[in-house]
Amino acid sequence: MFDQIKIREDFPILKRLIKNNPLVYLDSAATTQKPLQVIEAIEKYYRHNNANVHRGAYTLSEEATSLYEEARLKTARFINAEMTESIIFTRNATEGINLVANSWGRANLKEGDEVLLTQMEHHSNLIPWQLITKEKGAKLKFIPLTPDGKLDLTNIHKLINEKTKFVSLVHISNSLGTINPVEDIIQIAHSFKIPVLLDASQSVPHRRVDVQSLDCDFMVFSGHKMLGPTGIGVLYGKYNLLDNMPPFMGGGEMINEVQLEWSDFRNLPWKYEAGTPHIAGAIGLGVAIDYLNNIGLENIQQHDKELVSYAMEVLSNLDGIEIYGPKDTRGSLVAFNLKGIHPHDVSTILDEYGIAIRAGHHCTQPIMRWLDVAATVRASFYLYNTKSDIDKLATGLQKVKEIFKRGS
Amino acid sequence: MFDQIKIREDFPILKRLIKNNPLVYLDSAATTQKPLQVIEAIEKYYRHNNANVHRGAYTLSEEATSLYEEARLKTARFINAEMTESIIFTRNATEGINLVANSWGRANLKEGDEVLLTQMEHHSNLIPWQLITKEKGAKLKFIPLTPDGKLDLTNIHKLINEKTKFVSLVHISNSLGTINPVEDIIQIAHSFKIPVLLDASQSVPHRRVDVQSLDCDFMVFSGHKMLGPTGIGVLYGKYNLLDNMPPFMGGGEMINEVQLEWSDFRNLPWKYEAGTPHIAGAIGLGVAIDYLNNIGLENIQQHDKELVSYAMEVLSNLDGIEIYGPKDTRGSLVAFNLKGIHPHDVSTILDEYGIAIRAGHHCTQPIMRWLDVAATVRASFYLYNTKSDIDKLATGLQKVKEIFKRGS
Amino acid sequence: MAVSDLYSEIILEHYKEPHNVGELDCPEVFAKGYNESCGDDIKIYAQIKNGKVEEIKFKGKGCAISQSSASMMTDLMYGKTIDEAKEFIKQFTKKITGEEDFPSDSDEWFELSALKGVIKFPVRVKCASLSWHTLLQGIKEFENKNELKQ
Amino acid sequence: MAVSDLYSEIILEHYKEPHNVGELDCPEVFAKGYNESCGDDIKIYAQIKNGKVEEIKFKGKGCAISQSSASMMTDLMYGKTIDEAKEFIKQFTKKITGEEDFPSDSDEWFELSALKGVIKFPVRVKCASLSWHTLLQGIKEFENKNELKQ
Ligand SMILES: Cc1ncc(COP(=O)(O)O)c(C=O)c1O
Ligand SMILES: Cc1ncc(COP(=O)(O)O)c(C=O)c1O
Repeated sequence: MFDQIKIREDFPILKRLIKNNPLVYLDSAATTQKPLQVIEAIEKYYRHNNANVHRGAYTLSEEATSLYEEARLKTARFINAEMTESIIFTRNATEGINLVANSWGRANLKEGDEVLLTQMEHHSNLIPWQLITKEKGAKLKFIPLTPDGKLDLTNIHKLINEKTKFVSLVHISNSLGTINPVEDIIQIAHSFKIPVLLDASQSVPHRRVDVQSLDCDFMVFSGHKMLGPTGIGVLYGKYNLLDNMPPFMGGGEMINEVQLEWSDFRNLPWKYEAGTPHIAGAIGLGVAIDYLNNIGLENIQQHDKELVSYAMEVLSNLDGIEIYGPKDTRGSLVAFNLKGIHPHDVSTILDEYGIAIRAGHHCTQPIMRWLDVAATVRASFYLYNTKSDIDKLATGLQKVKEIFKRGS
Repeated sequence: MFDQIKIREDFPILKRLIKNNPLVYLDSAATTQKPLQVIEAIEKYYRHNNANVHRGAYTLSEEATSLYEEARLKTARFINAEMTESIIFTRNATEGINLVANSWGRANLKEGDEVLLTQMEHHSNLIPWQLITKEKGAKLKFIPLTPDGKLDLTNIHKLINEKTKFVSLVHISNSLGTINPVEDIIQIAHSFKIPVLLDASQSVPHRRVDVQSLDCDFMVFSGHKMLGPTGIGVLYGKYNLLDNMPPFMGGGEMINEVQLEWSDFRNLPWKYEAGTPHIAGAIGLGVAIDYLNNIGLENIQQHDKELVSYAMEVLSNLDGIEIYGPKDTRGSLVAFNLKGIHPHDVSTILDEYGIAIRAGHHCTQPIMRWLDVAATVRASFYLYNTKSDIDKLATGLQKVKEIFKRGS
Repeated sequence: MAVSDLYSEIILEHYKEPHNVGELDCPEVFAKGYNESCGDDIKIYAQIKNGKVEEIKFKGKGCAISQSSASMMTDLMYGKTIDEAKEFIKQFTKKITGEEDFPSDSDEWFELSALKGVIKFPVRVKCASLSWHTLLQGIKEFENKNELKQ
Repeated sequence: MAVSDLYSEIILEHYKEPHNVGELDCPEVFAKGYNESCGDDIKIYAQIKNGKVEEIKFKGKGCAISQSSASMMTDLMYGKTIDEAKEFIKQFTKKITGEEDFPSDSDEWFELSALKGVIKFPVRVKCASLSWHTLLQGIKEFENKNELKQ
């Protein structure tokens, strides 16, 4: 499918030994590792082209500006945005959602209005809406879950009604792996002329996401979850919506005329990018996108799919394991628990074998409550993972069980 | 004073040729160049320690977390903050001001209240206050300027009164170089129990700034203006103020308990750091701080001072130059115009000689209006600049004048 | 130090069958603790009689480290005066952060020293300390209340 | 290409003594332009008579490139029909972005080709184009108004 050995060579961290074992990194849903190409692009920028953007008439500043804007163009093409002006660089997915909740929300929500989320939202797509609906006296509603962790759309036509003003939902769940039927929900919402924000943090890195064919109104994702640097994320928005919203933050780079008492805001996308942006971050994200395009998102999706199927198969064979989320298709992660063993203990023991795996609520406490667990263990995969990583995970889990078998 | 040659060796970009001339970088007030130490720290992080912070129980995540929190500690020590919890990592100075304007401002401002700024604020310390005072029906007031570009404190006791609820001002002006008597203003404001925010973007990189001895309530600055990476900035705030303000953005990492309808926010500093932070950026900033500490801020201040005096002397000798701002002490920058020549033309011509200099309004349009000019040329200096850079600037300006002498 | 030493049999026994689990009605000492870094929580309840801990219970979810620590801690608190309890918490904090060694010749510390392995796992120190800190907080609130009454 | 070619004598002459500077009362065509990347602005005023540009003025602050370009542009607009003006702007845009060469054998383009040097300075292309784009915007608004009247 693709040359796994060559790909792994691109990721220097994979050569690290953790407690004398080679690193088995299974936490890409939290953040991914970075290929040399991205690391070197950042280095090159600081060594050769570093300058502030947009306002210098000298060579370095022109270079920095065109590298920065080229990254925006790459990002626009990557998600098939209709225009580059629709791409706002943020710190991360979280900031993108906060921008929309504050800017769109404060301008449009009023008492009695409803914002519809789902019960499987990441805290990042929950708390901003809690804050703004509370401020405005609006209400939150939630699409519930079916027992196997999918969205229960039975009552969707009641949940989306004339009171609903906004729908915000996750594309692929980071704690269940569920792939949501966002096309259907967008279509229903649009029939009420309700804008929809997609939290694509777990989908954009792993599959082709086309904002025009999905027809979502806003979409957010994080660079650090798709081989890019930390501190850079993306908010996509339809031009007309973004253009009509008030700015979120004020400052340099985002204005035309400034008087002491008022200001005239600049066009998109700069209106939403106040202050000096994370120039190196955007450039690094652009190179990460090049890298993903070179390998091909279809290949990555196929690879992830095979790994997840293999993981489901291997892990199901372990005694006393409970796997959460849909049994059929799912994003490239598996969340589970070993009976009677707390996830943090699992993670600490696996770390002794070089296996980096997440234990916790994965910023989705409502799902933990729904699963009636304190926390889960989550293994998540990306293009650099191999079946052998999963075998090592299975062996490690066996060790965990052996250790816990004692003392009884 | 300090080994200039050795310092310049640390900055790879200074070896670059621009149009066949060695780069003379005179735009450090916009953003500074980065030493190898910072570039390599970022690289090292991505090659060896990259993981998400705060929630992983595995080695990489522990390492990333402790590197990130160590950077916070270094930052706290650098400005002598009373506790590390007072250090919030933001994208840049601009975000810090927006955070306070939104969080403190929305919770505390009401109709008729006044917020006091100065006429020399950067747009970043003006527009956030325009937005929030407009929302709340509050008013902006401005400390005016004396003819030589200092704050005119004659009427300060009228400007600060019982209607005043907040004072926000720049420590060192980025377009005039004025060093403001912030201690005095803070003292007057505190006598009315009014909190004061200091925009220290141009001071923290260049001199020792001690938040406890200044007794400011909030302070902001940007990493990229002090040898650090892009995308990372700092908001300092007194614990009690920060602790009592509502959060700015909501998301992962900033909560304790999350129910569908409400959440319980985490302690400082995490309450204000929603979502995955710019981990590599914070680490890079920490290393930049190490670098500055190694050289010694007192040495840097002395060096800057000598350069500015020299620049003032050399530039004053040019026919037809007008220099703006105070004639006595000033920050490490000189803003000026050549009679009859537009700043952008100056900048384009200087670029031919490798000289990177800023032309424009420097995000301070109200000052341009006050100076009654469309724009200015600004040369700004930092530890890697030499007197020879200033000589080259003077020669370059002579060339500009020659070119413009033709055609008349 | 192998990870199986961290998960010693003493710890696993206390984890699997923790002592003093439960709630008390109208406890004089009560506090809730929360481990921000992993989401574990705990509630501690105690009854004080004649200045001494007469009864103590805890309830919470958490890892083997935090549960076993709470189980052993509650065992050892029975009969202690407020001041003894506070001193004991202080001592434990010093040991678990590696500032002082665990005593090797003390009955009271015999079981507790099974937690020694935690020192090498900095993120897990919080797990081991959670119940202790929570009890301390409860005691302080209890003392404040009593002061106010006087 | 030396920077002194960018600042040729033709350009400097127009910059120092720009033609057609001023305002018009009740202009039929009016537009304001703003160069976001450097803060320059311009206002353009024109009177149309019998479908042709009868008078045209501009006012603004800006660099040698933008001012000389506006000066030459306004000179050349006199007497042009609306369609000719639009076509001329289109042609200029192609030349200044380097898409097409400046004609070497045309009187009309003789002075304008002094702007040729700008092509090598991408950030300055906006300066050279500002007055042209602004006029185009003014013409479009003028046409819209007239359509509405019909
Ligand atoms: C005085 C002052 N304040 C604020 C800023 C804004 O900094 P940033 O763009 O990094 O947010 C700057 C830098 O341009 C500045 O000089
Ligand atoms: C589904 C989902 N939404 C939002 C986020 C938040 O991403 P970030 O922390 O980069 O803002 C994450 C990542 O943790 C996620 O998985």
